[in-house]
Amino acid sequence: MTRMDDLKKRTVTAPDGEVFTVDPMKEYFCDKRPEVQEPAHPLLEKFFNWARSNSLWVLGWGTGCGSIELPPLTTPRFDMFRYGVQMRPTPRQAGVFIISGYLAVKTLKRVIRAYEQMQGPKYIIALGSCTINGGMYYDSFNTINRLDHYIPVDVYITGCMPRPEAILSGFVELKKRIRAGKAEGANDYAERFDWYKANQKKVIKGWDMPDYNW
Amino acid sequence: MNEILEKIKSKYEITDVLQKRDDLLFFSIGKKLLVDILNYLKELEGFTHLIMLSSVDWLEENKFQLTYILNHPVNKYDIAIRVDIDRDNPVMDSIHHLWIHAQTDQREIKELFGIDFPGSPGVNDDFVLEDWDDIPPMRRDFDTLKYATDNFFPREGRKSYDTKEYMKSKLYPDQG
Amino acid sequence: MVNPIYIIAILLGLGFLLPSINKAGIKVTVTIFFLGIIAVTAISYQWLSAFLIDGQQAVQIFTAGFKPPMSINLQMGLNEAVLITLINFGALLGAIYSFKYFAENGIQALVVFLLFILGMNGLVLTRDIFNIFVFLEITSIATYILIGMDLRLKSLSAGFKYMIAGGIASVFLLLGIILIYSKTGTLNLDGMIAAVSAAGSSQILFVGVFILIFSVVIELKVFPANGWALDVYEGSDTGISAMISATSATALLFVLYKVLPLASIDLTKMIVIIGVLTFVVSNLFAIMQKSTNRLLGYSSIGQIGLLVFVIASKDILGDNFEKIFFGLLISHFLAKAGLFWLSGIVKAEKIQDWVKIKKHPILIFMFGTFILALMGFPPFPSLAAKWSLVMILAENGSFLWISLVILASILEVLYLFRWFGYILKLEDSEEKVEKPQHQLHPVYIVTLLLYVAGFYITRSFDAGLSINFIPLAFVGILFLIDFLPVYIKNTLVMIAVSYYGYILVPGLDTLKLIFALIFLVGGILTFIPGYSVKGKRIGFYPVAAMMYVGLIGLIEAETFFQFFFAWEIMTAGSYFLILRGKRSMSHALSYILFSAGGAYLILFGFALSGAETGSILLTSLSEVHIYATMVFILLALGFMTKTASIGLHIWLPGAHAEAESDVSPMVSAVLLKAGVFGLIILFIAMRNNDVSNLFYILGWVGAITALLGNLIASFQEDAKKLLAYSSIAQLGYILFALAIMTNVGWLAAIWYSITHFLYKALLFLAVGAIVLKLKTHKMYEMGGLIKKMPMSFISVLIGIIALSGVPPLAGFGGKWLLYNAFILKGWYFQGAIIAFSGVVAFLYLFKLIYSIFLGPIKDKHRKMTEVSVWYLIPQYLIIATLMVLSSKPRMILEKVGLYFKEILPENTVVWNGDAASTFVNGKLFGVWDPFYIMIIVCVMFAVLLGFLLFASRKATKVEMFNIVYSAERPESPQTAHFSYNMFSHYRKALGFLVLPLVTNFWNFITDLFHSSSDFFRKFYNGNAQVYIMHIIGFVVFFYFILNGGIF
Amino acid sequence: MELTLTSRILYSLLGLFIVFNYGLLQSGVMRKIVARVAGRYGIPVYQSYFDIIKNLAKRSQITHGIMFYLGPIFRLGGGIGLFLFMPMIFGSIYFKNFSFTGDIVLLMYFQFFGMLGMALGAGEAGHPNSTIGISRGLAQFTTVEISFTLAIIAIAIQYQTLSVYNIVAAQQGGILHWTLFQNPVATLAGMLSFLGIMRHAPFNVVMAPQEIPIGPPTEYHSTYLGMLQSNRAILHIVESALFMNLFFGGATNWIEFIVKTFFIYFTTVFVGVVFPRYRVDQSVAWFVKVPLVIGVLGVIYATYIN
Repeated sequence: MTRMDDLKKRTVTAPDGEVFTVDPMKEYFCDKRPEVQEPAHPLLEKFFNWARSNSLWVLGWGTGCGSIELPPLTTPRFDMFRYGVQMRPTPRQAGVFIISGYLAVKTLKRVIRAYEQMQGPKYIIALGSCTINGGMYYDSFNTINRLDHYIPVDVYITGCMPRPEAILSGFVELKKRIRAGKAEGANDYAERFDWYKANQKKVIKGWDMPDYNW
Repeated sequence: MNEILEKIKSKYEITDVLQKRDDLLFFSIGKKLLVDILNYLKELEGFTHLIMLSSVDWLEENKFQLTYILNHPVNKYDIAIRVDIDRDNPVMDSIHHLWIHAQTDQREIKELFGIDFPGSPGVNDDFVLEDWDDIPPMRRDFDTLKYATDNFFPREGRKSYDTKEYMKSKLYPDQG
Repeated sequence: MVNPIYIIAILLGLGFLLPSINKAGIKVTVTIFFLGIIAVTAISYQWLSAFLIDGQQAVQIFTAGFKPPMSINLQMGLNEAVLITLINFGALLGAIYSFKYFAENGIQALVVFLLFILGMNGLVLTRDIFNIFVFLEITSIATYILIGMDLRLKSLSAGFKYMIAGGIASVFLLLGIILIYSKTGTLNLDGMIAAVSAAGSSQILFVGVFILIFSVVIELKVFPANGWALDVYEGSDTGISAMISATSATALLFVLYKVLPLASIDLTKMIVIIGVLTFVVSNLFAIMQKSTNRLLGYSSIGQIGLLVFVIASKDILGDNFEKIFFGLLISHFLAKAGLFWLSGIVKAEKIQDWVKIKKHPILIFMFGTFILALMGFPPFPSLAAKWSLVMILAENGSFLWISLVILASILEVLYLFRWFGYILKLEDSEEKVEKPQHQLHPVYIVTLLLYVAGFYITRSFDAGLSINFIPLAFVGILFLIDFLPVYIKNTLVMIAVSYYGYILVPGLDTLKLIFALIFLVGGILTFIPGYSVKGKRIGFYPVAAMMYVGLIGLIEAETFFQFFFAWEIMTAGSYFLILRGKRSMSHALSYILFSAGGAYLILFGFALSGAETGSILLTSLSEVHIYATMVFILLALGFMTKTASIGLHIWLPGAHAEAESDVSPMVSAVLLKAGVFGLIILFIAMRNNDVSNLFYILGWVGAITALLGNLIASFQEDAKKLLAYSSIAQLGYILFALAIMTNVGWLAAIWYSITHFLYKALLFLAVGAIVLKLKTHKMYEMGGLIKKMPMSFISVLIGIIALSGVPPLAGFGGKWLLYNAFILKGWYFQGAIIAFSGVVAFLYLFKLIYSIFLGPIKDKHRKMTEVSVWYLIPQYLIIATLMVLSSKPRMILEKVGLYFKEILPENTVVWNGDAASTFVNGKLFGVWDPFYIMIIVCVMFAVLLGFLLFASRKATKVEMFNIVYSAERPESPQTAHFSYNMFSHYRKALGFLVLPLVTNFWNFITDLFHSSSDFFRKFYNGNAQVYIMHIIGFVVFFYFILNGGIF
Repeated sequence: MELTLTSRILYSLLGLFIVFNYGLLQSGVMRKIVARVAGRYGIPVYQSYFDIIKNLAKRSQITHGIMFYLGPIFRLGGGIGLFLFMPMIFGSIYFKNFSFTGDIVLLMYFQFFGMLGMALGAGEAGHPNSTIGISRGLAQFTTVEISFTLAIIAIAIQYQTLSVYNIVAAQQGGILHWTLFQNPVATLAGMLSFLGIMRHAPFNVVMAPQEIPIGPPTEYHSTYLGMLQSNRAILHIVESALFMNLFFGGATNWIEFIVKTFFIYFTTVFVGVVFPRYRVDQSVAWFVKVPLVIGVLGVIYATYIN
């Protein structure tokens, strides 16, 4: 039983008595498609990438069992702040999204919405083997096997679950990719948008939100 | 523990009684008497706490087996009552009026095993899965591996080793 | 000149001849019947004109040569002529009205009516005491027959009670005559008076005079002894009760006037008390009345009680007595007759059923005229009469009487305006009101007469001479042309207001100029939205014009009476304006109660000041010393009811919120300034009387009003109520600034008055237009309208920035002046409260603009369009003026500073270029350069806007549900619009400050009055024996008091 | 000699540049100190630069409407305006900015300029949490203002002036002339309200991370966030400079300016690190109790010694 009923077309009477229909899907959401955002002038882009790599804002949302490894990063023992990494509560302001461990179909639907609401150059770090080939849940009926078929992934950190040092090394790896200018997951998502969307819709049955959640 | 057993025996017709420990007792009962015995144990015998309600799928005998485990907080006794339900018509009386939290267990069993508890509040709501369109997944006749390979994108080149052999080759490589 | 005896002759002759004439057919009898009455009225009018124009002297007439008591001794003086003309004319109208009632009951009704008129004429004319008895008998018998004629049970029992009471009264009269005659030997009144005063204190004489006077007093239905009168009014046919209450009461009052010289000082004092007591108690009983005729009965008893009071205090009133008596009498006579006739036409038993006349504007207009005339509102005679009555009473020092008269008048205001509210505001009833023309003509005539009488009598008083009636005439014209479509009337009114401003403005000094501009420009601006209304909008324009006439009258007022006259017009006009709102009945009633109460306090204050200084000029307030604190408190309270300071504020939220969309700005932005203008005049006049500690108290009242006004406003859910509470707070600022009594303080007050007028009109126009389109006041039902109504959004945005005092705009000027004022004055803690309440204003300002414009839009508002252009034009005019004032305040503030320089020399503001600065013994204290600040803010804003426009040129425009919402999809606009109970945490912290103590207090007062009235009303239990026992007990009680020498 | 308009503008921009950079570095140093207290190395001191450049360099952006757009402009305008209307360095004609146009009342009410703009911008964003944050911020700010107003009244009584320039002038000549020593009670009231104005730990429920994501700026990102962050840097310095001018004798040169503002700002961080977070109604009620009484005593003390 899906929560679609509040998105169905409905007729409404305005205060002055005029009756008209409201189609929530079209009117509540912006239905533009994502476009590829060209990087700036190469020289300038190198400088921006240098700044971006030194200010990684991670979305504070643990999607799987691995997220228990993130809090130790803020403690004196591991201290991710040294790398300019910081936790941000809203996807609008986050640049890095850590998918920590197995990804149930239910969570995938929310991950997609949060990912699409992040801005500009955005990067995905996937922890653990479950995001690579499904891990020990490879044969489960509600966890996905290959994350990169649903959202573009920049850095995989293997291990079930990778320890905080491994995550830090992942960050360092991500910094190298950003500085090298190879971390263009957002543009890839925009180019192959239909392919990604088809895969996502194959698994998520009750799709009650716009194709691209701005 | 025995006098309770005697009392139950005198009142209800129960079968395959099993005294696992001096404070843990298992027995089975007919589907119709279940609610009465639960009510009796809860109100009169002091088994006020329903620990859990779970089900097992006996595909071969074509039946589901529901297990209700009660606990007597004062004397620290546990009683587990088993009920057999026909697999083709999986319906059971709801006990949410005795324990409110039973409705969540019943909702889970309805989603994952397909056993219906008519009258239990919100029994048809989604519990874990969203928009699930296949047969209840916990049933043994549901093949999860086939479902996973069809729906998700398994990565090739996945090898699985026999653990005993694999560990032996790792720990004693020279015996080879 | 026709000898007055012919009046008696005609009536008597016709009375007997009519049955025989009847043989020639009913037509002939009726014509002769009417001819008779017309002839009598003509004779009396001839005498009246003779007295008025060619100075005829009073004349004595003796009939048939015999000495009384065998013959009739008549006297025709000016008083008699006036009264018999009034009575005969009233009888003529009464005859026309109840002609059908007479026709049903056959020929004897006509005969009896003629006898009834005869009796009354006789009572007025005769000077012989025995003749009074004879004519009194004729009148009461005729009245009894007239009442009992239609054989209804109620009228029969009423008639019976009337007969019993009349009988006792005449027995007492006869006893009195016998006793006095035995002592004085003469029946002629003049001779008797001479004999009694010469005779000194003989017991028999004393008893005789006592009984004689008390018989007349009982006939006049005074308080304890008037149970029977109420049943008479309720039971008898309305035409007859009109006659009883109007004509026969006049005759009896004149008899009392003739007989009173006999009485000793104590007895007259006794009657004074009875009169006032009747006036107060009958009005108190009237407030719980539901049946129409019984209510009218109470009201007429009350009015007659007031007239008895006036007669009894004749010696205090001196030469003004005739004018006061006649002013009150004629307004009672015409209004009461009109009301009875109207209730006869409408035939509604309960006052709530009067709602069926809602669809007949003419009937409403007449009903309104009658109740205004009764209560003493301009332009009716009773206002001037009551005014001079109170003036003279104040000179005489009898403050108790004044306060009782005022209390009774406020009670009158309560039940009459509540009745008027029922007519306009209860749900329509489909009952029909058939309007028989022959019954309506008398009502039309009476209404016209009221206005004419009002004009002449007001001008007859020396204070009233200076009232100019042209604006009121304009209001009258507007009433006449009310059938025209809206746009004609709207343009007409705006031209009239601007023309009047054009001729008025050049002659004004700065202070009056500012307030004149606020009233005039405010008027024009708030009339513009009127164009958006389709159809005729019956009743709006005359009433609105009445309010503005009152406001402008305040500006022009020189004397107390002019000021009070204009104040009353404004109050009446604004009441009718507020009453037009859909759910405004109870709020309009509470408004009029507070305003009328305030007006009467002002009346009392002016009376006290007039009593002490003798002058009637407003400026004479400065010479008051003995009563200084009393006058100051009364006038300040009176004006503060209009500025809704704390304690007197409960009428404002309801009145402003429930008024129509374009009426709210009029009432809120413009009308409240009348109170401020009054306060300024009061403070200027009484600045050096020893009232400085009162200013200190007023300072605290202003501060607390500001704080509580803002706090309550933050917890409102109704947009217009929120703005109304904010007006209370802003006026708290103005009161505080005025109370500081320094130059910079008054600059702050004037600046606040101007800016409050601007942004409150702006906000009320904008919110009013939106409420009109959305058909809801509740803010949590709005939301997200910025996309549909961008123009309204900009005007509300400018409004809240100006109101909150954020720098670039004009509001900051007020804050800066206030800070300088209270720090230099030394009122630090009141100042801190004012500063705190200024910051609290941000809460409700954000709530207002967020709930209406920002957040997700509700489904049903998706097709909403911008508000009508007629509402936007005034808004953007105001925004333009606000912008100009924000950058160049020197234009106004410097002139105002100079004007107040010699009145309030301390702490002046020095201007160089555009910067204003204050100095403390030479050192720079505060500096404010509005023009520079405006430029800096605009430049900075432009630079940043340019940067952001460039930096985010590729931004994607998204819809309302593209929000992060913790990775879920919002279900509905309602869940994402946070507006209901937005400051619940604030209420948890500071909620104890906004407990409704004041509202509970005022509810307690009203309940006290209502329950006491309900409890004492049981006093009249409707059975005749008890009434008789009342009368006798009354006489005995007063006898013992008089004789026992207690008094 | 009076500067011409253009040179005054240029010097003000120079002052703004100094203040902006000092603000960023100071917030870096503050977070370094807080990290050190927690025993970790913490962010590099120049981290704020990276954050702002990264935000300004973001490629994609969305807008909810005109008012959402104007939010950051009003906010940054508030911060820069506060800077412009206040003399930074006492005595120097270069860094007097435009302080001759207004006095302390102007500065007090200009704080609302930025707040009101931010409130409207966040309101337009349509996120219920940001509106909850604003209602908390406004409610808390009302009672914070009480003790601040009382402190200012005490100063106005004592120095018989409202203009900031004269207040600083009255405090020159040695440490003992500072308001801190002339009227310690008023200074205490002022500093308590400073905690509220800065919205650090005990009173940071408005931007409470994790509870209502981060309150008002939930929907802001990329360039908007860049502007908001730069405003945060400027505003902190200018607010501390305001309190420096009022209570701690102003600054005659930039070094004194930097040292004083650093320690004033450090008091709020110091208090913030120690105290847990208040709920809004607790903080509103608290400001009506203790700081109010201290403020009143300050005013009485001022009248007494004047």
